[in-house]
This record gives sequence, structure tokens and C-alpha cells, in this order.
Amino acid sequence: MAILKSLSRAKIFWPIVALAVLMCFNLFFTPNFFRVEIKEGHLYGNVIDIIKNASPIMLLAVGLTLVIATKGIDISVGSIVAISAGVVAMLIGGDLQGVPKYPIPYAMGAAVLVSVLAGMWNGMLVSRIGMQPIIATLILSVAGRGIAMVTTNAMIVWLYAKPFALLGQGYFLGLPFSIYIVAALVLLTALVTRRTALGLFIEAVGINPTAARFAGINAKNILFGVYAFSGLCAGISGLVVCSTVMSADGNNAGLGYELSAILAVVLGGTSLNGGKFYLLGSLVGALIVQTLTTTIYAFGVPPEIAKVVIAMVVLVVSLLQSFKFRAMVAGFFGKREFSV
Amino acid sequence: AKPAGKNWVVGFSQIGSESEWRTADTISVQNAFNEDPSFTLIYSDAQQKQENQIKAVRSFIARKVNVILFTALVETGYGPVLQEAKQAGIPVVMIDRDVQEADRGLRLTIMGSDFVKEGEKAAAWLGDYLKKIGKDDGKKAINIVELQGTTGSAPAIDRKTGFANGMKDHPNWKITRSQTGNFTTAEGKAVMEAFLKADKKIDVLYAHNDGMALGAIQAIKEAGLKPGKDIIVIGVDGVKGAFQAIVAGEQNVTVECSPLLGPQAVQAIRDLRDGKKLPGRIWTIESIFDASNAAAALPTRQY
Amino acid sequence: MKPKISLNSRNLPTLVTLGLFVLMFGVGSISFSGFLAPQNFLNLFIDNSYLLILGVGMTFVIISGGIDLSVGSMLAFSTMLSSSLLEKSHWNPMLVIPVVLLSGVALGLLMGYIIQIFELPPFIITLAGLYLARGLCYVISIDTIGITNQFWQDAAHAQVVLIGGAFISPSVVIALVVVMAGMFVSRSTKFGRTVYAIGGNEQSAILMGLPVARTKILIYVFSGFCSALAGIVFTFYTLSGYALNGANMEMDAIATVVIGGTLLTGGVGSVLGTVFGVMVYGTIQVLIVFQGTLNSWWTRIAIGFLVFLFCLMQRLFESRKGARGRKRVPPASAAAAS
Amino acid sequence: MSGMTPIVEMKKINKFFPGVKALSGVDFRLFEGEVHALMGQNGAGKSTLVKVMTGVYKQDAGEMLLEGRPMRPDTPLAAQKLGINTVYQEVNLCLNLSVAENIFIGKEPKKLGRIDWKLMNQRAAEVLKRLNISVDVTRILSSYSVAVQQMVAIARVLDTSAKVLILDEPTSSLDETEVAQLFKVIRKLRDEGMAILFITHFLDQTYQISDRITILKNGEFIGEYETGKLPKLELIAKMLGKELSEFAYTTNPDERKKAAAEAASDSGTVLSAKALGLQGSIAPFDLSLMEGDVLGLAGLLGSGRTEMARLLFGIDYADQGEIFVKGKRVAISSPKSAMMAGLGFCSEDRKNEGIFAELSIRENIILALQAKKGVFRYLAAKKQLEIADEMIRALGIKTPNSRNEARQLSGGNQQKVLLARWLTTEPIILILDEPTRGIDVGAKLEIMELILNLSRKGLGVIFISSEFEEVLRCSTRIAVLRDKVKIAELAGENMTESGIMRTIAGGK
Ligand SMILES: Nc1ncnc2c1ncn2[C@@H]1O[C@H](COP(=O)(O)OP(=O)(O)OP(=O)(O)O)[C@@H](O)[C@H]1O
Ligand SMILES: Nc1ncnc2c1ncn2[C@@H]1O[C@H](COP(=O)(O)OP(=O)(O)OP(=O)(O)O)[C@@H](O)[C@H]1O
Ligand SMILES: [Mg+2]
Ligand SMILES: [Mg+2]
Repeated sequence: MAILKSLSRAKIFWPIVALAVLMCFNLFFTPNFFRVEIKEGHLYGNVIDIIKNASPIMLLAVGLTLVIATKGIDISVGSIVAISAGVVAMLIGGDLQGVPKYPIPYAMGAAVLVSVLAGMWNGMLVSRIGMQPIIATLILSVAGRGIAMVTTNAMIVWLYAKPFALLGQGYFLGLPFSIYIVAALVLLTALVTRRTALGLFIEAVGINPTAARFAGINAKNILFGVYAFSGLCAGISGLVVCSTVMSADGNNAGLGYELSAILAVVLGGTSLNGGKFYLLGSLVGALIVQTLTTTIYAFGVPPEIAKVVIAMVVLVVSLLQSFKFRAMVAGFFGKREFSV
Repeated sequence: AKPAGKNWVVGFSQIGSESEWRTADTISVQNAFNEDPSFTLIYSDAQQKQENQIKAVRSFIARKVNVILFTALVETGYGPVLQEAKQAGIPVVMIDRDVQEADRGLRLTIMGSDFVKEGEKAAAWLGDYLKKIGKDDGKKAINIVELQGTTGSAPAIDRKTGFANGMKDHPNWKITRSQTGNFTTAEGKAVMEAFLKADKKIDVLYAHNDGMALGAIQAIKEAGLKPGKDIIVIGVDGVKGAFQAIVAGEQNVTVECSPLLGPQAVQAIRDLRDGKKLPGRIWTIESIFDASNAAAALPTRQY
Repeated sequence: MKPKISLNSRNLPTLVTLGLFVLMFGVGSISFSGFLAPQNFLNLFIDNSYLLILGVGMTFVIISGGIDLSVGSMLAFSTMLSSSLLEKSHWNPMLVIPVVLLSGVALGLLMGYIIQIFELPPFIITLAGLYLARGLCYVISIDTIGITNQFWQDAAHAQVVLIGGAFISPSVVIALVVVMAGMFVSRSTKFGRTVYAIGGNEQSAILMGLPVARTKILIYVFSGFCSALAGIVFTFYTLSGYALNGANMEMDAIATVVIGGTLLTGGVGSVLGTVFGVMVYGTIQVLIVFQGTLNSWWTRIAIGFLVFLFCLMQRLFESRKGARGRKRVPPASAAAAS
Repeated sequence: MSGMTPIVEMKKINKFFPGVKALSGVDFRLFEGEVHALMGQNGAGKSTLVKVMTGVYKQDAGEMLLEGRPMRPDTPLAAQKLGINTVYQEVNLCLNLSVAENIFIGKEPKKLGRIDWKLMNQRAAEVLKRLNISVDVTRILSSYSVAVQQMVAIARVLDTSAKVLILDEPTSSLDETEVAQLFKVIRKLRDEGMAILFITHFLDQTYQISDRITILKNGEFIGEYETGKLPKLELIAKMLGKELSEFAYTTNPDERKKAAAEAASDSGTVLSAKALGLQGSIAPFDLSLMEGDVLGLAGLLGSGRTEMARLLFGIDYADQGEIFVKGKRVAISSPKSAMMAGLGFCSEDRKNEGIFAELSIRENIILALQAKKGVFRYLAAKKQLEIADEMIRALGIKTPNSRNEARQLSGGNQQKVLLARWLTTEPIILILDEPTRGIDVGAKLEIMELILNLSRKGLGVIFISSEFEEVLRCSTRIAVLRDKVKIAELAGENMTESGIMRTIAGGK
């Protein structure tokens, strides 16, 4: 365990550097970026917003980290977010007085269940039918949004049931409630993967599925499991997304989140080639992505060039993680080698 | 034209289903045509892609439809395919969004709303309202933040332009921040959160659609301010959620942009089949809703 | 190019896709009048010429085991650049075309270079490319720019009439030339075969003394070139530049390449397969338009379902084929570690 | 020789990997018209030296001369351009390309600027014919066995008019006739003046083919010798730095057989298979294995030994017959169920089916045990460390730290890690498919010694090796296979090399 920790610490170093650099930029150039006040009994400020708004991506990133560790990818999570949001909104219903159609916990449970089913569908395609992950999940990423539209009758469903607002808008001990959900999920995932052999098995499957099978690991079940888990994470993320704006928008909920989340995982140090994974790294990656977005809003970057700025930051953070690049910058020119 | 009373096949190329407004539009057209058994509607969703629209129109021509209903995603670039329709003798009726000047000869008419005008209406309403509550003395700066629609989309560009036109009469109005919220509630909220932290004083929020306005309202509330009072909230579209917000006093106004174009479209095509001449432009009937008339209108809203 | 097409394992997926295309076209012809017309068939090419060009570039990238997410944005950028050079700067079209193509090459080179030299994942770097190219579109203009230039107008309206009065557009000719070139390069040049070798096993390719680094960079250069060319063809199609063009088109390109039998894990696939993939994709769209009552959101579900059916069928064919020999490790698991 | 300039000369080469001194101060000379054997134990640095020479790695110190002039290839391609052709230890080909392409890619014959496929296929067939191989060169390489792949790798470098040819363990998966054919070709090339560097762990082959020998040990240069003047025993002693008498059991097979036969006779059956078979893979066979038994599987390449092992271990699913472990019928449907039933299996293809390159050595070792215990009974870090260190010590795995990634190990040490993985699961039946392939003499003896020790403790072993000598040395009984059929079982008197040969030749 100690070894795992020290390794992941080394890996997490560069993502943290990148985050720090972004923060420093804001410290100098964005007025009041770090000001935190207390309003309505909770903390209020850009930094708090970043944590709060990063939660949906963080939740997705947790699931995706495990999927990517098995050398897979899940591009359907954005659509599953929309489905989950749609289901929970339809079950709670748009009653103006805020009386839920079905009890809120049931509605949430149902939404998460549907998401897990979606994840299991992906898992089945990948592990049993043997489809390539990107194609298997492409199916649901296309069809899923359609399903979300069908569930919501293509309307934005507005919610007025107060207690449900807690998930995405509420505060607990002064901090956004959603961050506790993230913390709980990460803690649980870390426990399950690192205090049991699951993490090792996932990595083994990602590195060499055949060898894993020969070593007595049920690779298929592991694959199935990580996609189902990714569905679960997307489902929870969908609840938070729905609660944040108290509405479900089949068209736009979770749109493009899959790319942000994949980006977060990769920025966090987990390789798209599978193998070793870093949960905390993924969280830092998600924070980088969200800090960037918030910076663009707060700094007042014109929308026309916002995308260019994002591209540049993604590039720089990726380069920072490249061993070759660091070696180059450090002046070790000409030390070219092939690892065989 | 064909003899009256005959069954007609109508091809309808819709932009997509990117917003609830658009869906309402689609459903309105579909219902209107389905109610009349002498029409068969062939509907095609372009999923916000111009190329898909061109393909759809080509397929309509191959399918030999009698008339094409067409909502253009962008203004330009449909010339060649409209030319093909003309060669095939199929009339094209634009709905909601028109094509550019040079190609207008290739279509019969346009029915729909005017995004620039919506922006102008919003600015005009704001002028009146500020005068009414006595907040605008013509000198003191009025700080406005703007939530833009999807960068580059026609409603975003036009509603921005329209509002800017309206602002010309008010030198003390200032747009302090303007950022895209991509027409979505979630991004509208996130952007507004950042605005609120960066600027001490925001008087007015102008959102290019109600969805973003509703998201921003939540952000304003979280900042401990009162939407509709501390910050004047202006939206466009007139969706149900906005009416509810106006009734609750959290949004001040919504500029209607009616999607219910179906009945008008059916009527126009019937006229066409009967050999009548259509006017070059058919306007939709639209109004503006604020605290004075929203509550009364709310029960009748369909979307 | 290989002289004869034999039914061996290598072109089986291509044949499967071809068969499915014929089947779908047949179903359409039986169900709808006007479907089985020469023009309706040629429309598939007219309406998808840009996708064919993107597909050829993407095929190379995917065979090499990489991926290029930037193609849709690059296409948009190319439409913006050409329209603004033509309409705002009033450049000569003969100058605009090479400049636009060069811009595609330059962006491709940049991405390829970073991917290769710094050993970064193509998924992320081309994702950055996606943002960058899209951002540059907005920098040029957020408005659509209509093209009135005469040369462009002519190219857009010109019809190459074939026998029987049916016609194709000049863009189709361009696309077919690219397809032929792609087939030639992939089958008959050292570069093309090296692409396959890299996709099969990059480490082996290095040890076999193949110019892996150069080839990998060139693959992205070629894909960038194809995106830029596709952008020009797209402007012939729409006569305008628009910053939101080609959103998610990378997914269309990837889907058609995969439907065409190219494996995303690299090493296996063909340009011809991609052509059939595009045909299938186009036919799905035409079928849905002809059908005409599917609700918009149901079309998405239908398309998802069709992709599912396709992949499922391909998997079945593959495993039937694989069942003959004893199952050994698929080459995929030996993929290069970086 | 000393009068001539060597074609390749390497002086005082150093190469370090994190925590490993792979080469230190190694000198090496290769002359025109000679076959030079590079000898040394696993991890001695042979492959590393080759990789430095051919531009895969860059040396940390030392210089290299090509025909007296300094050379600095920085990629394998550059080395090829200098006239150095190499078959690396890990068969490095592209399984997705055709046989012909694997031979010619990068130097395809052209006609009018395009690849001339017809000529290429024709020439490929010709080159392979020189190696006595006739296969359909247009089929993709993955449809052929490892042996064919190995030959293709060799054919690839035979094609050219290079000055230097390097073969890193080319014979590890070839059978005797194939080796003979290869040697014929090598001799011819040598006589034409090519300099050939040859790495193998087969001592006999070294003496058959080489003119001179360079010995490495632990990355250090031991010496350069004329093959004729270096007796075999001395060579072994130099490579090992160990006395041969330490391996009493294995060097005295007769005594061992007697002891084992006694042990086996009064013990129970641990594994038996009845009419087990799979259509298209292997014909139904019977098999039984006693406690403490070592059953050798002998046969030519492709005779179905691996298939038999895969069926027993549940990798392939038998379509007929049944398996009993300790008299109880077991349903073996996956490696996992086989493992739970008490079996262990070391695959012959350690790169693709064995090692997890990016996992640590420790994780590689404990993985099967962990899989056996299940996900939730996770071995504590301390326990893991204990087990791994114990195994590293017991098997003599050369690594500074069990935390290092497994890919940094040399081939032989990776094999030991695999063996360690299965030993930790304390199986009652262990199937070893070519555990000695590509392993040096010392390690081979160690592994065989280990097998015997285990069998003495009651473990039943199925041992597959292409070297009859090894099979004979270890086994208490030998099953002979030919063309996917088990044709005989030999025991006692009949267990001789000629006995096996006769049995295999018999039916034809
Ligand atoms: N890429 C690498 N990274 C780290 N260490 C390495 C690497 N390659 C080789 N080594 C180490 O260098 C030493 C020499 O390895 P090498 O492969 O040259 O041995 P070898 O003599 O070829 O052995 P074998 O006979 O088993 O193939 C070994 O200890 C090995 O662990
Ligand atoms: N994927 C495959 N497709 C077709 N034939 C194959 C495949 N893999 C192996 N073979 C063939 O099956 C036979 C079995 O080869 P294999 O090497 O497994 O046999 P073996 O008896 O285990 O010999 P050894 O263990 O010495 O390699 C060979 O003739 C080989 O050509
Ligand atoms: Mg070696
Ligand atoms: Mg074998």
C-alpha cells in the first residue's frame, strides 16, 4: 500500500503542478478570484464554484478511470447523464408546489438503476460480444440521447421539489453538498479497489487480458463490472446535474461531458493504454478542466477565442506530463531511446 | 400546380431537436398536417447539420414530394439544392428561418419570427421598464450582462444585434460582460456564477433564451440576491418555465418567439394547392410577456 | 492494388459491408418508389463526397492504431478560411485552395509531431486540435460567410452528366480521386504498408527498421490534408463558411470507417471498406428521410440500433471465421506499450 | 584473426537501466566470415549488447567501430543502412501482415513506383524455400505457428546482402530439422564472407555452428575464445561460475528415475483425463498422473502438446471426455476453475500469455494466488513482499527490487517469475509448457531441479519441452504425441531418445 501511494504521488505531481499554474494565473490576473465570503450560511466564491461545478465531471471521471485502466473507453456517459436526469425529473414531476409524484429517494434510485442498466449494456457488448469499447459505447452515446428525449417527451422538465435541490445546490458544513457525494464515491472506490485485489485485477486485465485469464482472473466479469460501474457513476452524476439546475434537459444535459471526463482522467495520469490507474489524479484532472472553464468566464475571455485557450491549456498540460518533453526542457537533448 | 383536393406529400426539413422551442415547433407542424388526411408529411431531422438538410431536400426531390417546407439552419449555401428543387418543379416554403438574399428567388415565401426584432423588443421593454421604476436617469451607468446563445448561431447573432440596436438610444447602458451559455440552463448558471463574482454591480441580465435566464436566476439566488429585483432578468422565447418564473417574480420579462407555426403552415400550403398566390412574407403573431400579462397567459401555454 | 478479389479473411469484412449496403438499398427500392433511381444512387456520392475524403484520411489514422478527433473542426476551419479569404480578402481561388490545403497540412503536422515526439496519446492531442480548430473558426468570424465567388459558384452548380441524364458533382470526382489515391497508397506503397505494420505492432515495426516516426507524423499530415480538402469540397456543397460546420463529424467519420471493417485497434482495414461504410451510412440517412415519419429522437435511437446491428454482425462473421483455427492471442493484446 | 580489422568492434561498453547494470565495460569483436556465439546466463546482457549495437539503445559509455570507423546508429533503421541485420530475441513481426510482407516490408520490390506483389510473393516463397519452409506466403502471419514465425523473422534478414547478421536466440522454438536447415544457410552465408553473431542457450548448437565464443556474465566481459579450444565443461563453468556437481539429481537420471518410480507407485492418482478431446484441436486422449509423477510430453513442433495442456487447464473448452482430480470429477471450464481444482499452468508464450509487462515483479508473482483467494481476501503488502522475496530468492530471479516492472527483466528471469506465480498457488498439478525455452543452462538446470524437488514433495507435473534430453531427464513417464494424437506412453526401459524417435516415426 505504501508503495502504491508513493507511486501515485509521483504520478499526481504533474497534474497538481498544472493546476497550481492555472491558479497562479488567476491569482495575478483575475480580480477577486480567490475571495471567499460567507453568504447565506455557506462559503461563496469562485473556488467554491469550481469544486461544485466540477462534481459532475469528477463523478464521471471516477468511473472512467476504471474503464480506461482496462484499456477501454466509455463515450456514452454524457448520454447516460441525460437519461438519469430525465428519469429522475419525470418521476419527481414538475408540480409547482413541489410535491413529488413519487418519493424522491425512489425516483433517485430508479434513475441510478436505469443508468446501471445502461452501463451493463455497454459491459455486455464489450465483455461478452467482444466489441471494441469505443464503438460499443458509441451506440449508447447516439441512442442514449434519443432515449433521454423520449423519457422527457422532448421537453425541459422543471422541478420544484425543494429537498431534491440539496444534491446539486445545497450546502453542508459550509461546503457544496455535491462535493461530499464525490468524496464518498471516491473513498468507496479507493477502498474497494485498493483494499481488495480488484484494483490489481483491473490493471492486470488492462495490461494483458489473455495473461489475466490464464492467471485465473475472470477478465470478462471485470470488464462487465467496470462498465456497469461507469454507468452507476454517470447515473449519480446525472442526479447532481439535474439538481443543479432543477431541470432535466434531454438535449443538453451532460452534452460533451464524456470528452471532459476522459480529458480529466488522462490529465490525471492514467494512460489510455490501460494499466495503472490514479483516482486522485483523475479528480485533479477534473479540477483542471473546471478551473479552466471558470477562469474563462471570470477572466472575461471572449467566447470567440475561449476554445483556442482551452486547446492551448490541454496541450501544455499534456506536454507537462510527457517524460520526453520534460527531459527536453531540462536540457537532456539527444537522449533518444526506444523502450523495447 | 396540381388540381385541388388531391392528396399532397409534404417534405419538411427541420433543423434538429436542439431545444424545447424547436421540439414545440416540430410537433406543431406535425400535428397540423396529420389532422388533415389530404396531406402526408415526410419529416426529416437534420440534427443541426446543414449537410443533412441538403441531403434531405435531395431525397425529397427523389421522392417527388409536392412541396417542401424548409427551416434553414444557416442563411447561406442552399442555392444548388434549391435550384434542383426548382428544376424539378417543387415549390419551397421557408419556415422560421430564411435563406440569404441571393437565393430568395428560389423559394416561395417565408413564415416566422424575426430574431433581430426580438432583441430590439427586449431593449425597448427595458427602456420603458427602467423609466417606470425610475432607475434610469439617462446618466447613471446601467450595467448589463449578456448570456449569449451558441456562438455563431443565427438567433445568438441576431438577438445580440437587435439588443445592440436598441441600446443606441441609451448611451449610459453598458454591456459589462458577455459570454456564451450555449442556450443551456446549466451553462447559463455557471457563467452567471462567475459574472456575479467578478462584478460588484450588475443591474440587468439579458439572456438570449429563457433556459439560460432560468439557470442564471438560480445563480443569482445562490449569491444572496433577489432575481427580478436586484437584477432585472430578461429572457427570450416565452417557454412555460419563464412564465412560471415571471409569476413568481424572479424573471421580469420574456420576449415571445412563437414556435407554433403548424396551423399557419398548413393554411399556406392549402392556399398553394388551391392555386392561390402566397404573400412574400408571413409573420407569426408574437407578443411580449411581463408581470402585467404573464399570469393570465400561463394556463394557455402549450410548451 | 491486388488484381483479384478473393474471399479470404482479409477482405471478408469489406464484403460483408458491401453485402449489407446492397441489402439496405434493395429494401429501400422495394419499399419506396423513386428510391431505385440512378440519381438516387449517385446522390449518395454527391451528398457524402466530403465524408468520403475524411474517411480516407481517418482510415489511415485508424489502421495505424491512432485516432483523429480533429477532423470535423478542421473541416469547419477550412470552410471558414476559404470563405473569408475569398469573400473578405478577395483572393484568387487558385491561391485560396493551396493555402487552405497547406493550413490543413500544417495543423496535421503539428499534431503528428507532438504525438510522435512527446509520446502523447493521439486521443488527447487531436482533442486539443479539435478545440483549437474550432476556436480558430470563431476567431475568423462567428457569422456565416456566404461565398459568391464565381469559381466556387461554378464548382457548386456544375453537374457532370453521366449516361441516362443522371449526374454527379465535381466534388464527387475529387472524392473518387482521393479514394483511388488512398487505395493505391495503402496497397502499393511502402508508406501504406508501414501504416499497417505500425498498427499491427509498433515496436516490431521499429525493430524491423521501418521509418515509424516519420510515417506516424505523415499519417496525421495526410489526415489534416484530407480534412482541409474535405472542407473545400464542403464549401462547394454549401457555398458558405460556418463556424459550427462539422460538429461531431469526427464521430461520423470514425463510424463509417469502422462500419467499413477497419479495426479501431489498428492493423486491419481498407480504404475500399470505408467507401462502403460511407455508402451504408448515407443509405441509412436516405432511408430514414424516405420513411419520413420517424420522430427526431427515434431516429437517433434507430441509428444507434443500426450501428449496433452492424457491429454485431461483423463480430459474428469474425468469430465464425476465427472458430476454424484454434484461438490464439489476438494481435491486439500485443499492442505497443508506450 | 588478430591481424585483421574487425567488422564490428565494441569497446568498453556500459549500459545502465534504472537499478540494473546491464553492461559494464564490455568488449566485443566480430570478424568477417565467422559465426560468433555470444554466451551467458539469463540477464547476462546478451540482448542488451545486441540492442546497443543496432541502435535500439544508446550506450552510456564506450565506443563502437564499423570496419575501423566510429559508428553511431540511433535507430534500427540506421543500423540496417550500415549493413547490420538483426533478428531480435522477441520475435518482432507484424502478425496482421502477410508472410511475404513480413519478409519484405521496408524493401519491397517495385514496379513503376508501386509494390510488385507478384514478384514479392514469389521471392518470399523462394527465400523460405532456402529454409525448407513451404507455406502460403499470402496468408497473414498470425495463422501460422510460432515456429513458422521464427523462420519468417530469419528469412527477413537472409534476403539482403548485409555485412553483419545478428540472430538472438533464433532456434528457441525450432525443431531439429529446422535448426539443421538454418545452420546450412548460416554456413553458406559465412562462407560468402558475412559476419554472423549468434545467441543461443543450446550448447550443442554453439559447438555445431560457431567459430568463436564471447562470454558475458552479469553484464561483464569474461572472455573471447576459439570454439575448438574451449571444452564444453569449461564453457559452462565460465558462464555459471558454479560447479556442476551441485546438481546431483538431474545429472544422474537413472537413479532419479528409480527413486521417482518407487515414489509414484505407492501414491494416488492426482489427475486423470478420460477421452478428453476437442474437435479440430486434439484427438481424444486418456491420461493419468500420480502424486509425485513427472509426465513428459514429447513430440515434434505442432504435434499438439500445447493443445493438450490448454484443454487440461480449461483455456480451450473440451467438447468431449472428462477430467478427474484426485479421483473426483471436475468441470474445468476456465483457467480459473482449473486453478481452483488445483492446477497450475505456465504458458509457452510468456510475452503474450504470461507476463504483465507494466506490473511490478511482485504483483506478477502474487497474481494467481490472489485470483485463487478471490478479490476480497487481499494479500497485505507485507505478505506480498514476503512471498515475492521468498520466490525471488528461491528461484534466483535477478532483480534489484521486487517493485521493478516485470518488463525490465530478461527473458529467462521473466520465465522464472511465471513459475513463481504458479508455485505460490501451491498447486497439486503443475503444467509447464516449454518452461526452459530461451533460458540459459544454469537456469534450465535450476528449473529442472526445482521441478524434481517439487515432485518429490508430491506435486504432479506435466512437463513439455522440445528437447528430448530434458524430457528424459525429468520425467517418470513420457507421453508421445504426433499430429494432434497421443500415440504412446513410454516408461522404464523404453524411455530413451531413440525410443521416442522410433515411436514418433513408427506410424508413418
Ligand atoms: N528496458 C530495460 N529496462 C530495464 N532493465 C533492462 C531492460 N532491458 C534489459 N534490462 C536488464 O538488463 C539485464 C540484461 O538483460 P538482457 O536482456 O540483455 O539479458 P540476456 O543476456 O539477453 O538474457 P536472456 O538470455 O534471458 O535473454 C537484465 O538484468 C535485465 O533485467
Ligand atoms: N491461430 C492458428 N491458426 C491456424 N493454425 C494454427 C494456429 N496456431 C497454431 N496453429 C497450428 O497448429 C499447430 C500447433 O502448433 P503448436 O506450436 O501449438 O504445437 P505444439 O505441439 O504445442 O508444439 P510446441 O509446443 O512445440 O510449439 C501448428 O501446426 C500450427 O501451425
Ligand atoms: Mg536475451
Ligand atoms: Mg507448444
